[in-house]
Amino acid sequence: MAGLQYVLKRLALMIPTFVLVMIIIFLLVRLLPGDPAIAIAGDKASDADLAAIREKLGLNDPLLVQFWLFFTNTLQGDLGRSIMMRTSVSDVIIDRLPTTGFLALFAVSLSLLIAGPLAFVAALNRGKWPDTVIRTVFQVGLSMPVFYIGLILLTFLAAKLRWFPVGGSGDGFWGQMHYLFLPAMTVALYTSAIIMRNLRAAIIEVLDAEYVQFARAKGLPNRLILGRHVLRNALISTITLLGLSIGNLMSGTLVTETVFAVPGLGRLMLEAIFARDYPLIQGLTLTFAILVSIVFLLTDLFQSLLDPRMRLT
Amino acid sequence: MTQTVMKIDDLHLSFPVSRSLLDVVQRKPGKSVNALNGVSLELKHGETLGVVGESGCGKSTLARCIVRLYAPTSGRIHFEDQDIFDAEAKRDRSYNRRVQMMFQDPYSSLNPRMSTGDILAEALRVHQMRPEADIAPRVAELLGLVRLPQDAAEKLPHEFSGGQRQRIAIARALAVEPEVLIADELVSALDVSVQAQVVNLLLELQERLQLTILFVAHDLRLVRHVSNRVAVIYLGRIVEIGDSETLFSAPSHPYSQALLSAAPSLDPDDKGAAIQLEGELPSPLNVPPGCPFHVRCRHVTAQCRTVVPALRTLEGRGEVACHHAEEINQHA
Amino acid sequence: MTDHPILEVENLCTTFSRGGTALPAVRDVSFALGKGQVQGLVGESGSGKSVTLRSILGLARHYGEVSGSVRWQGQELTTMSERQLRKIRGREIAMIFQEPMTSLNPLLTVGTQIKETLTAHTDLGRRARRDRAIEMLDHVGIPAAATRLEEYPHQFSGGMRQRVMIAIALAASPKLLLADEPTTALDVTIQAQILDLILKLADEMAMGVVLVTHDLGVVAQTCDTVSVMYAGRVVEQGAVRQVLRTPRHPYTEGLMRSVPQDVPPRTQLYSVPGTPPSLFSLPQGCAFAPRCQAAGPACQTARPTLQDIAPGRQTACFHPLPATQEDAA
Amino acid sequence: MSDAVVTSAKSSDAPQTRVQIALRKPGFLIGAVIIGFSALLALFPSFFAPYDPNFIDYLAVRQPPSWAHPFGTDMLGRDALSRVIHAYTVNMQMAILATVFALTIGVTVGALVGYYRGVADMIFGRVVDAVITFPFLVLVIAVVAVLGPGLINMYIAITLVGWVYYARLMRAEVIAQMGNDYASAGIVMGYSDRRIIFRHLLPNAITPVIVYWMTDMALAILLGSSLGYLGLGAQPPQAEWGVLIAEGRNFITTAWWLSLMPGIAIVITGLGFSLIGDGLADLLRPRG
Amino acid sequence: QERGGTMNFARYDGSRLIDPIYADRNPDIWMVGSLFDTLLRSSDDGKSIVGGLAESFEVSEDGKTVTLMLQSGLKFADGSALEADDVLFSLDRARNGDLGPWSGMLGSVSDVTADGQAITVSLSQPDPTILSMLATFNTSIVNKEVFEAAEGATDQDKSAAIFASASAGVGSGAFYMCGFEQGAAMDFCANEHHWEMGADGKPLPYLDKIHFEIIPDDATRILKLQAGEVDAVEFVPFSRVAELDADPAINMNLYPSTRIIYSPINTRETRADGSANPLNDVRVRQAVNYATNKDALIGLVLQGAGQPMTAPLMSSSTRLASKLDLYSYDMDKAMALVKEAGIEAGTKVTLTTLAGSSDDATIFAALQQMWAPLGIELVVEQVDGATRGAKNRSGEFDIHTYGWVDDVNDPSQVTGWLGYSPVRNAVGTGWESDKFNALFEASGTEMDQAARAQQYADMQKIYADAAPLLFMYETPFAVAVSTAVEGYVQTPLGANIFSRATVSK
Ligand SMILES: Nc1ncnc2c1ncn2[C@@H]1O[C@H](COP(=O)(O)OP(=O)(O)OP(=O)(O)O)[C@@H](O)[C@H]1O
Ligand SMILES: Nc1ncnc2c1ncn2[C@@H]1O[C@H](COP(=O)(O)OP(=O)(O)OP(=O)(O)O)[C@@H](O)[C@H]1O
Ligand SMILES: [Mg+2]
Ligand SMILES: [Mg+2]
Ligand code: NI
Repeated sequence: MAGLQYVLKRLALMIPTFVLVMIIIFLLVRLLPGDPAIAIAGDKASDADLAAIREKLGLNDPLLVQFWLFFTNTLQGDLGRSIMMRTSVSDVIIDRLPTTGFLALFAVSLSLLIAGPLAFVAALNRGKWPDTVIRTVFQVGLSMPVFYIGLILLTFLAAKLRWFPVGGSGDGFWGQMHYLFLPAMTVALYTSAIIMRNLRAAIIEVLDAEYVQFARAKGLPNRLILGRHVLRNALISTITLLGLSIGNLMSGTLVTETVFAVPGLGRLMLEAIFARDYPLIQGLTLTFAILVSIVFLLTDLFQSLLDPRMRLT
Repeated sequence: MTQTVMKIDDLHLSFPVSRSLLDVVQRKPGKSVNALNGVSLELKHGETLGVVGESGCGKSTLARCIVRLYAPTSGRIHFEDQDIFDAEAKRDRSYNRRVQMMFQDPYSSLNPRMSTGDILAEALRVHQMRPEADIAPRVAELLGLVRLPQDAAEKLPHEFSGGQRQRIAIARALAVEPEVLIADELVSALDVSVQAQVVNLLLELQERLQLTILFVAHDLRLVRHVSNRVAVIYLGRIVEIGDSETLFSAPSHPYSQALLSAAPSLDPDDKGAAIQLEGELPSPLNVPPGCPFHVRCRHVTAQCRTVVPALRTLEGRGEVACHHAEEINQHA
Repeated sequence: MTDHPILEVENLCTTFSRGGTALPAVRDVSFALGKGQVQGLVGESGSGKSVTLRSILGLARHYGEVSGSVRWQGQELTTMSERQLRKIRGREIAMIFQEPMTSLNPLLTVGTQIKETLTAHTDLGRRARRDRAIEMLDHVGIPAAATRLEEYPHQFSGGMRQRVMIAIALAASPKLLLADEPTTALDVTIQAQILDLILKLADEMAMGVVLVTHDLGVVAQTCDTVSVMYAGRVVEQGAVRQVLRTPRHPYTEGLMRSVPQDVPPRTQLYSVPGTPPSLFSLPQGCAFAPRCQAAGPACQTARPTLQDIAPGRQTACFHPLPATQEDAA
Repeated sequence: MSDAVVTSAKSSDAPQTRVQIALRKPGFLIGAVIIGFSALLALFPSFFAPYDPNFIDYLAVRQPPSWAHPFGTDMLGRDALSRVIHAYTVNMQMAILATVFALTIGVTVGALVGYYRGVADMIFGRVVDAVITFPFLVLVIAVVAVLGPGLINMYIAITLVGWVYYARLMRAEVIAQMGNDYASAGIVMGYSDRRIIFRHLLPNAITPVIVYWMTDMALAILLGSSLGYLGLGAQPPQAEWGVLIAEGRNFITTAWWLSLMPGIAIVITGLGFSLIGDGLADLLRPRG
Repeated sequence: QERGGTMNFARYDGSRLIDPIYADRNPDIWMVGSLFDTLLRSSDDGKSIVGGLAESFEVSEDGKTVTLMLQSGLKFADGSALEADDVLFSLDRARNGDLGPWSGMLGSVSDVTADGQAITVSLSQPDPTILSMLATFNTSIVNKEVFEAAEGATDQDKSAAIFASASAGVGSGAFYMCGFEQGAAMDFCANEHHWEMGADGKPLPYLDKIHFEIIPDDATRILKLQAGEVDAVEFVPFSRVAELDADPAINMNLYPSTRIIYSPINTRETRADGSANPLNDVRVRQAVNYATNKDALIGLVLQGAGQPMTAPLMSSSTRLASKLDLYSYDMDKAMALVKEAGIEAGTKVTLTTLAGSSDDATIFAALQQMWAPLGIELVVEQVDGATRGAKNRSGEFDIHTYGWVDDVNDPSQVTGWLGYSPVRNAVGTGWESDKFNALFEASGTEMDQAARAQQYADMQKIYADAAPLLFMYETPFAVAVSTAVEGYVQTPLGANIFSRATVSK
């Protein structure tokens, strides 16, 4: 089956990527100044205590040995124990993953909902005032620091108007929708600006394409031309972009989750870095890498679903 | 017109279709586009060899092989008895000076950010054709040679029409004083009257500079007009090659016949003589066994389906690759 | 001609604006076309052939200014609303685009693209639409039509795509076909097949055809009448036989002479001197004057209009070439 | 000779220079004015700033905007306007230094890899994958943490990660340009690879990279601000917009001007870069 | 007193493991008291020791034995009896050097025995701090049965397992943990079996439940209180105190604390890079102390909510604290001192601060301006906590910001930390005084309160003169609560006391 083969091929290509990711993060983490033993035992601990902790964590072994251990354990699905959380890294990650996953999906959906229609309006009115207004507004969204947007939304929509809760993650689907709306919106303001830009350009390009002219010449109804011919084609490049910006989206969650007190992976990552929690940093990075790769894979698959030229035979 | 400058011997070239990693792991044979399937040719000094054939039959591939843009899968090209794909020969850039190519697309074959003068001067400098002081006069001379006004040197390619651009491309090729010119559909993108201008220029220059030209085109009238000899290519093989006038007035291969008859006559009353071919051009991805033309040929026999016909000399004609050339041409 | 023309184009002008300057792509084009008639439109690249066709169908108004009149069976198309035009496009007037490689939507199956026209213009049911689509593909000579319906354009060769476009154009049995260089992208052998097909259908369905090409051979073999365009204007038109045999406009004559036919091999060919003018800066008088050997002072200042010089024969020149016996006949 | 009179194509339509054309676009003009003025502020902050940006006045903290202090004073009694103006120096520097090395490295690597393909391209592909699967910010934070906070290290970190994006773009564009015959023509003319890559392909392939560069400069300011917020960017008492916003965010209800003014500065500068980017896209496109 | 209800409490950081002997970070330590009881307690004013689980206690003449009498009928939160066995188990655990980091504080204990409800703690040498130790979180009593039954091979594993299960049983505090989401939220539920009685004669606490949420961002935490989503917010930045104080719906509490903010000065002869260290000269250290206008700092950083340090080794609320005039702002003296020390203008000194801390940034900016007249050019180096800790240890710093809160209601802990060089080189400053060390060692066994007080007075004098620190200020704990909340306190040691808190509905 061609589809399966394609997936397998993509998976095969992911192997060297992951090894590279593991090497990079392993080295990077070990280059971090500051001693995880101090992070564990605190500033007050004696030097002897620290030495004992280092020994126990295997931090005194040669780097290569440490890496091999990390590598083989990871292959067996064992990400080690979090130093600061004192539990298995995979448990912590599995615990937090749904929240961040929900936030990311929510943000992507919001971005599409915002960017999609507006991109159409802008593209169809190219060069006229709606286009200019829409582009400028999104440009502003693109140049605002995430933590600032977040804070403004919080102050006015949550604290002043009390439309949304200030922080936390909520329970159940609707609870999460309610709690995560503002954080998702914060991330979406940024992503939707990127998507809008791209989609608008894509729509303009497709509107000029010969096959759209031909569809007009066929006397098709407008709705069919825009929906079937224009949108589908414009979506193709936008989907790639969406996949690519998922990495940025994850970066966005780092700060957003901190500002909105959302207990997700992004905030955990910041905490882990500051606590020098080596296993947790490594585990989180791998998780991010896997998530992003899955998204790449999905966008590729979705794209090949949309675009018959991409279907391998 | 006797001395052979270039000899092409059983040239094969297939482009691998990109394979998935899985295929490689499973050692599945890769698919490939067989663009050239055994082309043999000789280019004689001072002649113009026309190459015709349908789109995708391998004309450009052949041209690009000759200038070493593509390396053939097998076969050899000798230039003055030197194999041009020798490791040693490859290092020798003088081959690239002596054999020049001009491209079909007048819009993409010139660097859009370099002025005409820069384009020509660069060629002169890199190959040290002239001392630095003589470069500007030589550029002027070249512009004159291809009949471009002198102020053209300062202009960028987009300021020229298609025909003028092709002349710049010719000037660039001539700058390095080559011996062989490969013209890959040099005029196909141009209008008839502009086509005529460029062809005139080419003919004149050839006369003057004793150039050898390989002229690839699909406009049969034009090929007939400029060529001394003509090769007809079908699916990466030469099916007929011979003297231009003979071939055009009496084509021997059934494919050549169909090709010539399909060219619409300029005379409105001259209707209905076309030989209708059945079916589609087979894909170079899977070239049919036997004679490549057999799937569309009216004269097909069992032999044609299995045995590849070799190019052989036909009495009073050129060389033809057809099992039934004699019979067909008796009736014709 | 006995029939009343089905299409009458009068003083059609189309102007684009690029970077603030006006670009007169088509100027005062007029012609008429009867039932089952094949009208050729020739001229060099950029002379406005494609824009003429697109203006007739109201497509050019999306990116340019169109004026003049296009009457289709008595109805004025240039002023018609987009909504009304949609009923005519594809149903009564169909068009084949110049570029087979880019004119089909790469994401939709060929079947879908044929059937959507049928959905828009006929009240055929689902099955009937499918049958009709298969019939059309058969008609244009695509074998195994039923299975190929499910395939995508990229699985077709250029020639086959061109035929698919023809199938789409003809699906709703239009009364007029606007064919924009339907064969330039193709090989001579395939070109012959396609032209044959169009002619056959024109004949069978009494369909008018406007055929754009720059290959004079194609015109000679397929058209009844022909218009020669230069820099956005028609410089000469009339019956094919007359125009090609005895061109009266110097440009037409130059075109005919440029073709390497009946000249000794490897000799210099005739070519129209000079280069075509840029549409941005057309000369004040006759656009062809700078390249014309017969040009006089009048040609530099005044623009010749299209004049009847013989029945059904017009040219726009102050100094037309002399007529011959045959022409007068 | 029948074709003796060959005149060059009439070019009376192109007496305007590219710059003139670009300046006719209001977007580009506005962008150029914004960035030009920003550059002035960045180069001569002391000329424009009414006060010493670091002078602490214990007695005049968090004063609302007034004629004496148009943007008010911050929690140390420093003049907010002067701090916003002095921040231009750092932030504009950020826009340039955080991107220009990534641009140079990326363009070179991208061009080489795109031209030669092969094994280098395979390896490059894996590196790109590995880098883009990391969240950008995580990588930058980690690198900054390794090197220690500070502007220089921040530039190094952003460069280490950012070059990949330029290289990716450049590679794709070079490959696209290789489809043009002028690249083949260079080979046929017997030119050296270096000449073909850097003289022929690069100038033609670089336009989208330059356009991306403009947006990236805006992003660099944003990223620098985020790092400033986390304490990994500019060092106190240096005024920097991200730090200013972070400092002011606690007073968003009581002293809103503290975070609003630097926020506006970021937005306007970002807008300026993007507008220039859009304009450059038109400007650099070869015509015809 | 109104009973029942849930209090929502927003914290700046979460607990990771609340176990008497493993709690090592303040967010853990300060919660131990809500879940566990100690045998003794500090009195409300913090000056004396009173009974806890033990209803009475007695120290022998020679100071080497402590006898305590357990209350009768004590129960753990799961209803099982709290007996002497549990006490022995807990104290043995607390002083086991292989386990938690706090065992050293019980170094003088040689044996613990029980006879019925009577517990005897035997000491190898007299220990003036022993009663305070028995009132400190690490000697809290845990349920032996529950602990031993827990899953896991090691003590640590068992502790983690119990914590993770979030169920009643292991402690006897006013609450038990009934819900836990790592790093996000935590729930405490009322312990019905708690021994302490409220004003209404029923067991404390009044609350049914406390829900903790972790919100690291200051601004968000406060917004949450303003939006009414939580009832209390800890660690309110001092810059917001005035604003919240003015809010009629909010009570802004500033609880007295033992927290001091100071900056260790590297006193070594050379810096880590080998260059001469100007701060090695005591006059320079004194000069920078004089040149620092603490009131101005307090105004800028704390908006006035604090006071300059008056005792060099501890906060003024710690027992035995001296009340000195600790380097009040005197620029002339400072100038004279640097002149004497021969400091050249433009001497570079690095202040290492915590990245992202706006307080540190403010301190730096202020100090830079204050010290400029001395010819000292202060440069900043921002690092994160882990790096700052490592630098403190390796001595790779000039001056860095630091803070301290007592864990024990006794001055010995902080004094050992700040001045006794065998413990971590006197907060990493490298300062060493034999006289100081001898005094400190002697005070460790001095049972005579007056003599001990004198020893501390001497140590503080020595320390103040040597100035191995930049002495800055003391700050209260700023906790904002909605007006519905009453009875919540944070002790000077930081412990959060919820047992008498109420929330009116
Ligand atoms: N770089 C390439 N990679 C893969 N396939 C190629 C490549 N270049 C050419 N081909 C294939 O090789 C075959 C021959 O192509 P070639 O360009 O030589 O044809 P041609 O005769 O020049 O056609 P045209 O008249 O359209 O220029 C075609 O099927 C083409 O698709
Ligand atoms: N959408 C457009 N916007 C602006 N100018 C256009 C547009 N379409 C065509 N033109 C211009 O109008 C002129 C006529 O173009 P047209 O496509 O009709 O030429 P043509 O005769 O069909 O040429 P070809 O033989 O190359 O197809 C050209 O100069 C072209 O550049
Ligand atoms: Mg070709
Ligand atoms: Mg056209
Ligand atoms: Ni009539």
